Amino acid sequence: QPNAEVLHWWTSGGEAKAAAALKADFEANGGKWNDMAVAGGGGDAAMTVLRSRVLAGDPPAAAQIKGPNIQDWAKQGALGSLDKVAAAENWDKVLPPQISSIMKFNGKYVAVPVNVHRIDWFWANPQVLAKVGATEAPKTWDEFNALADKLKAAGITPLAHGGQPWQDATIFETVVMGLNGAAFFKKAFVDLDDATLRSDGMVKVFDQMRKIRGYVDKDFPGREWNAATQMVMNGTAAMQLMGDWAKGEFLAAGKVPGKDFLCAPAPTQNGYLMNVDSFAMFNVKGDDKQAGQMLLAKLIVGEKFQETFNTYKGSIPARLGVPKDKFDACALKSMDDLNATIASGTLMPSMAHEMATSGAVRGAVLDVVTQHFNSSMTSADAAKKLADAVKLAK
Amino acid sequence: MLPLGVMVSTSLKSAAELRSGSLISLPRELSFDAWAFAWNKANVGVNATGLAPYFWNSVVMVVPSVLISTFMGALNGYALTKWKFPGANLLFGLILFGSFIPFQLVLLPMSMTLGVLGLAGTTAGLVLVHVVYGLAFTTLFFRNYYTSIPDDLVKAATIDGAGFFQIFFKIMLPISTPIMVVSIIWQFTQIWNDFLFGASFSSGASAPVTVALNNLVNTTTGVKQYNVDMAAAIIAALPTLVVYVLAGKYFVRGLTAGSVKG
Amino acid sequence: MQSSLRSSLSRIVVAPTFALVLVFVYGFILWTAYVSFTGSRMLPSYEWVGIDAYVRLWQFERWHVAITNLFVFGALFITICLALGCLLAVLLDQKIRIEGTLRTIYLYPMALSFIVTGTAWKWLLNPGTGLQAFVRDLGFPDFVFDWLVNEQFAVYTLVIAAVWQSSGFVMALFLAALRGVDQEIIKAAYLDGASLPRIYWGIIIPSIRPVFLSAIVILAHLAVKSFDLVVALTGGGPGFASDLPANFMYEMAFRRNQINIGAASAVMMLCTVMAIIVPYLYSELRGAKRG
Amino acid sequence: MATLTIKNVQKRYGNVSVLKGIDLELTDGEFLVLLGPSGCGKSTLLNMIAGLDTITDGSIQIDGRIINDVHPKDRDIAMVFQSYALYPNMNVARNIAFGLEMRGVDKPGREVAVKKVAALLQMEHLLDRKPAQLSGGQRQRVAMGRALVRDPKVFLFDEPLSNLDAKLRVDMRTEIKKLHQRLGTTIVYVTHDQIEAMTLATRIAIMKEGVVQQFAPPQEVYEQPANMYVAGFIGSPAMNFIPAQVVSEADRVGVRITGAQGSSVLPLPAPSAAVLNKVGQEVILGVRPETIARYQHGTNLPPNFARFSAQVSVTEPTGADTLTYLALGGRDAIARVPPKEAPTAGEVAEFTVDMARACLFDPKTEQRVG
Amino acid sequence: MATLTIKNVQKRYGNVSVLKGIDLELTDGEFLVLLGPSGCGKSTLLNMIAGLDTITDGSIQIDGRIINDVHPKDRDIAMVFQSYALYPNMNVARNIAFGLEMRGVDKPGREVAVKKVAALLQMEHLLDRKPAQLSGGQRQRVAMGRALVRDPKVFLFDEPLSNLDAKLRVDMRTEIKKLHQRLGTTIVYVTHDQIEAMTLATRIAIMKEGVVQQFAPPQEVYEQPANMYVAGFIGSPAMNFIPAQVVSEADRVGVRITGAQGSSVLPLPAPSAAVLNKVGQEVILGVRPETIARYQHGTNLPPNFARFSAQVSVTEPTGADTLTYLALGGRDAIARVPPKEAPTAGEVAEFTVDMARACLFDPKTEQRVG
Ligand SMILES: Nc1ncnc2c1ncn2[C@@H]1O[C@H](COP(=O)(O)OP(=O)(O)OP(=O)(O)O)[C@@H](O)[C@H]1O
Ligand SMILES: Nc1ncnc2c1ncn2[C@@H]1O[C@H](COP(=O)(O)OP(=O)(O)OP(=O)(O)O)[C@@H](O)[C@H]1O
Ligand SMILES: [Mg+2]
Ligand SMILES: [Mg+2]
Repeated sequence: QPNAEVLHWWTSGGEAKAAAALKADFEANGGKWNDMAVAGGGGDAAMTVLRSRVLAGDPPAAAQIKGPNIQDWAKQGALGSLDKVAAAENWDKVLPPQISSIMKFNGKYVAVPVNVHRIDWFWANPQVLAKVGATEAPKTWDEFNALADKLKAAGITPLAHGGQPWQDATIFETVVMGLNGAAFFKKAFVDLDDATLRSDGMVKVFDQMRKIRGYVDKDFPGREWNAATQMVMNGTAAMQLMGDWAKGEFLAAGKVPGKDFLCAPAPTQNGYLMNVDSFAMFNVKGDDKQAGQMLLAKLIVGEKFQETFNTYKGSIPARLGVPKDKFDACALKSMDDLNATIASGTLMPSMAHEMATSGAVRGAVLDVVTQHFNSSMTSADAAKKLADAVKLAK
Repeated sequence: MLPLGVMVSTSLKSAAELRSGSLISLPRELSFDAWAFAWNKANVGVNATGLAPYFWNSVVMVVPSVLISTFMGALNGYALTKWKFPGANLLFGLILFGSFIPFQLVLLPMSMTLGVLGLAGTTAGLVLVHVVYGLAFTTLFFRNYYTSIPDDLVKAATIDGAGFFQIFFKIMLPISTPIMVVSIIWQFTQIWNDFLFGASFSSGASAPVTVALNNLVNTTTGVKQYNVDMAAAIIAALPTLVVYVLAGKYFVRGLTAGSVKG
Repeated sequence: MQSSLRSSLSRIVVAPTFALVLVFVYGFILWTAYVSFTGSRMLPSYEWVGIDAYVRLWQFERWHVAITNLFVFGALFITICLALGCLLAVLLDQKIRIEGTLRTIYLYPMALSFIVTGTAWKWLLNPGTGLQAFVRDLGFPDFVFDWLVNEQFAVYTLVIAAVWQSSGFVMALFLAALRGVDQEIIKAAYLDGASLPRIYWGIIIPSIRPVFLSAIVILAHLAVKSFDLVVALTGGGPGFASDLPANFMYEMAFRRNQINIGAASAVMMLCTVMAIIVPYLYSELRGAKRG
Repeated sequence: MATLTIKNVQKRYGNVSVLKGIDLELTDGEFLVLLGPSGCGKSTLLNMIAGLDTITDGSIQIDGRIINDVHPKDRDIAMVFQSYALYPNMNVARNIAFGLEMRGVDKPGREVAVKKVAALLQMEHLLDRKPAQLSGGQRQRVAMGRALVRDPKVFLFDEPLSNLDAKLRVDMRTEIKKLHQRLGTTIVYVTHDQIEAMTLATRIAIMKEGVVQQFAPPQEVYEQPANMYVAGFIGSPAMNFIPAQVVSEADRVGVRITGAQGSSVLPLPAPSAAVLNKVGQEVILGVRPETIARYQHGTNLPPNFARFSAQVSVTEPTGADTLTYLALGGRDAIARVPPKEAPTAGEVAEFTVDMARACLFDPKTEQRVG
Repeated sequence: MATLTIKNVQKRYGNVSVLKGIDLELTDGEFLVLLGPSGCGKSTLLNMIAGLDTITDGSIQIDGRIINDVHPKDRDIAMVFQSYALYPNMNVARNIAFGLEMRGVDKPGREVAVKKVAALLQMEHLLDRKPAQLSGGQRQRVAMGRALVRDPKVFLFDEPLSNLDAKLRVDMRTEIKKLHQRLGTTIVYVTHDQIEAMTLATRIAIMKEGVVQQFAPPQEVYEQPANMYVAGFIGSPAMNFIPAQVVSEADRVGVRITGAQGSSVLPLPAPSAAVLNKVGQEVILGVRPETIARYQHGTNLPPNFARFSAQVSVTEPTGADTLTYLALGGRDAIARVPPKEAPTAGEVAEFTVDMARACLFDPKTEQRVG
């Protein structure tokens, strides 16, 4: 009997329901699912556990790993190849190349994508916007600034924000895209080009960050993202910049998209910041386990799972050709933009969510961003520090 | 008291009230749904089992760990104070310093060691880990308690023909209850509440309750149910509270009264 | 007592502990020290690269912040906990009827994992939702309590929460020791004209001195290892103003795949602890040899 | 300096009644010695005077003021504990000085006082030691020093010299006596040493099972014990008790004792009315060992001396005297005779007894007659 | 039953030398009493015999076997601790039975033994109490019971009766003596009570500052003390020491003492050669208080009695005797006289002294002469 131990951090709420769907599917196909859930710190705890399991010589069959980490694990020789399934299922066709390249090591599939989260979303409360006469979310950062000033004057917190490094970084990378475009973003955070990191463009980004700092209320440090979402919901703040998972919070509160809340892409010069969850398959011994891995991989990329899972989770499918009728307006918009940016080459991996760079560099960037945001550091200093930190972490 | 109050009151609110009201106000109407939900319905990973099964995992792991480490600590404390050998203090210092090792540091080498021992992912392995890192503390507690017990007692028992272990069991242990309580409270709390080791060295269904609790409470991109979180947390903490209440009774006075004059 | 058989039995009894400690503490420390001199990143590797990791470590501003915080946090936390724990124990020692209840109340914070109390604390300390808002609602609009979100003071909120959690246990520790003190001695002190506070201060507390060793070691250990607390309460923030070395180390070793730097920071941490604790232990243990 | 009045004081532990109504009244500057068998409640009584134990019933007054509810530290009492109760964390000097420190005496003042007391107790060389490094007797001296260094209203001593050697004990006894004479402090003193009791006390209270048997000056207790218990308790070796009958022969009244050697009548000089009332009845004759002497042939006996002969069973030399066990009135009696007069075991010898110092007791009530 | 040999045993704590080379040899069934001032090392010596303390130097043998490294529990020794060291968690019965339990005696056997010992110690009613609920004397009896219940090779008693009243103490003393006679166990016994020492010991060892001063049977220690220290230590009140000069007058040898009343010569009956050697030199005359008596006018003095007159400063009645302080040879001397012979304070009275029982000491070495 194919069996698989699956390490993941989808432990509660919609995520857990989504994961349960996969399990149900897996078991319907004769597999035995051995759940190994470790939540915490956006997967940090799970990664820690994964490391000890690998060192103990007892890795799980599949583990939720994403971005460059897949390459790192593969380099250690810890991952097994999925090429057989990939060929049978024609993955090269159904997966966008920007995504499939992340899943491959030396041209071989070692991991499978589950979903695509869009990071650069504005979530807004239309009633609040209406108070200052706005009807939709701003399209450029200048517009944003103008709107925010108006809101502020009206005594409304323009931006709901949680002061955690990853949230700071989410805003930061969105601003980078918005002010400097995808090419700059790629040079800075994928290629880690020192000159770009030090450039005036980066200084401008920090200037904008300083402005944004003025648009958040002063109790923001340490706040969870969903507490910030609440602020938008009950009207104490106008907008929030957050990934598409924020939608779940609105829906859970019975809010209706379009009426009670708006979703709009943040100003990113028609870019798209993505966060792709994926499962990597580890080298395991035993036919049953290997069979389990293959089955799991096949199911994950399968249309059915991609559809159910992503409706639960609020994200969009990572593969193409999934029927769209079950998805809501926000998700549909996201899908369209995804396709558009794939074509235009402005689809970018999220830096804040560790899709663009290794953990070390990401951490270094976060350090600087969050330090700048929480202090009175000048933008020039920040850019210089950023470049230095990245160099140190490389 | 305040944080507990907040937790209890939150756990008794309904989800709707939570979203609307202030976080630290009292609930308008009591609802125990969250408790029941946390106990056996909530999603912990992909399975909607609630905390219940993990609860027992924890019990199975905690009880032997606490007993073994307390017992060994008492024995060490006794040996290090009443049967001093050259270097006993140095040895104690070495054991003691071990308590400062950061657990994060331990993680990787420990995984390798457990892998070598074949204990990876077993409850026995977890017990071993907890015993090892509890010993410094239990030894510390007992050693410092035993230094204040008159040596004459041990001498008298020796003359009476009691051996090393007989003195320990018949004389020393019966007069150590307060410190035993302290040691048990400490070890129980530490082990019951441990997350890092529990997550790293257990596998899937044998995970302790803290891992489950963490899974239930911690969500990155999911919706928060604070009432359930709080209820779950309180449930997870109940055994510890029970231990406090039960063990606390043994904080008695005058255990050595009347034994010697001086 | 001299008998060779006896003291060897004593040694045998301690031996398992010693062996465990040797392997699982000192062995691991050596391993870590070695790893800190390698280029390990995601998984430990064993090629030697020298002190590179240390050089990098000290270039991290965050590390400097963490170390400074450790001293501030540790000193405050240990002092306050000792004082408070001691005080509570002395109060509880006065044969009061509701002792059992109070003891449990003082102890309970220890029972709750910070995974969750952290949330409650956050609400309480957050100016927007917690105490500040509450007191302002009561009619003191100028009340300010915003340490949690204040870069300068965030580390003190850690102290508050940590004291809240640990002082109960310190109390239990002291209480156990107080219960061992001979009542006759207290009687003698009464007759010497000492007031109750003087008796505690002058006689009882000095005579339970070994407990201070226990308490200080426990507290120092908690201070050095405070990790959950930071994660739950401030997440190291605002920025990384309230970071502690344990968090730094975890961050490096497990989030940023720089195990060598993590190991180096662990080694530095141990050295710091050693520099403070070893002289203390030395004086305590040497002094305790007689009487 | 204070008067101390103890009125109907009782103490029960659970349902064990330890003190059953103690009444004692000490005038200013008195030196009361409590005597009594182990466990009769002496320490308990001291504890209650000091305020260290609750009083089940009754009242204690110092200087006329009821102090039942006064806190020990406000009673101005110094005490030597039977179990010493030294402060283990302090060295000898601080143990002694602590009471002064608490009373706000400054450092030089304390040092002078400690030096003086240490000299008195012959322990100057021990001032830096911790109690754990002292011998039993040295600990006891520290306990003593802790009390002596102060100048309280009342001193309470609970067997303060029991672990000291004879020589030191004599020295200390003298010092305590001097102290008492100099300061006139009221003292309550528990001891098992009769010499201590006799030489120190202004009055002795003899207790038995929580009841005071006699409360009187030492000589009175010794010579006119209230009952057989007191008579037997005081004096070592104890008073000999011999069953006898009061007889009236011619104009003389005497007691007849009957033993293996036949019966003989010992005359009673100056019998009291109470004794005369007993004529013909059984009594117990009490004779102290030192009132029995070897009869020196040819000596003229004063009228109050009676002569008898008895068989000696055992002799026990103790250095100064030889204890001689002899059969008297069917009982084993002990005589304390100088070694040179000592008979040998088995010998039948002639003895004299000083009847002026003999006592008569009622065999039923055990109270002294007359 | 065992022989006990202590050879050059030394003990140091750090650089404090507590025992400075003790040599004692006990034959089978001996009863050794250790006497000495507080802190002289008696308890330390017992601890070392029991194996509870390390021996810095020297060796201890039981039955000829060196036991320095034998574990205490294998030495088959029972001990009464000066500090009692009762097990606080056990009641009296278990405290007493514990040694038997450890030696594998079954329950009924233990119960019988405990009952017997409890009866002996008069504490049957206390068997269920914990040590904390006992009086000082009762605790001491439990400590005693714990030793007596066993049947070891050697008994070690560290002041086992110091907290008991005189009566109980006499009883216990007798019981210990009987026990010794019945079992013949070798016993080492520490006491401060001279009567105990004199009546119990087969030999006494007098210690001072970690050195044995004299090791001899009791009468010898009392009558022929090895030096002034021993002479002064044994006997209560202590021996009187009077500076004197050995003189030879006509055919008689005597000592001249000089005091306020002028000088007088006291004859020495049967002087030894050593004494004769001292003629003309200074010596110290040692006279025990009980050898001084009031001179009875008209009595014929035996030749070994010397007569002198002296002024009485203080008298102290102790019941059986009256201590009389008189000026003798410029010193205060004490005489122990029967109360009826007692002079009054201030009176100049005539006394006799039994010179056959007097001792002479060298004033330099303090050793006895002859
Ligand atoms: N731990 C120690 N360190 C230093 N000196 C000590 C220690 N223990 C005992 N002594 C000293 O050793 C000496 C002998 O002590 P020991 O208890 O044998 O006396 P002792 O003869 O039994 O006296 P006592 O009659 O008072 O009981 C004492 O002077 C004591 O102060
Ligand atoms: N906590 C207690 N519970 C029950 N009985 C007790 C308690 N404490 C003391 N006693 C009893 O009270 C009685 C009196 O004790 P106390 O200590 O006053 O005797 P004591 O006269 O001082 O005797 P000793 O001369 O032996 O010291 C004893 O019989 C003792 O057993
Ligand atoms: Mg007493
Ligand atoms: Mg002693």
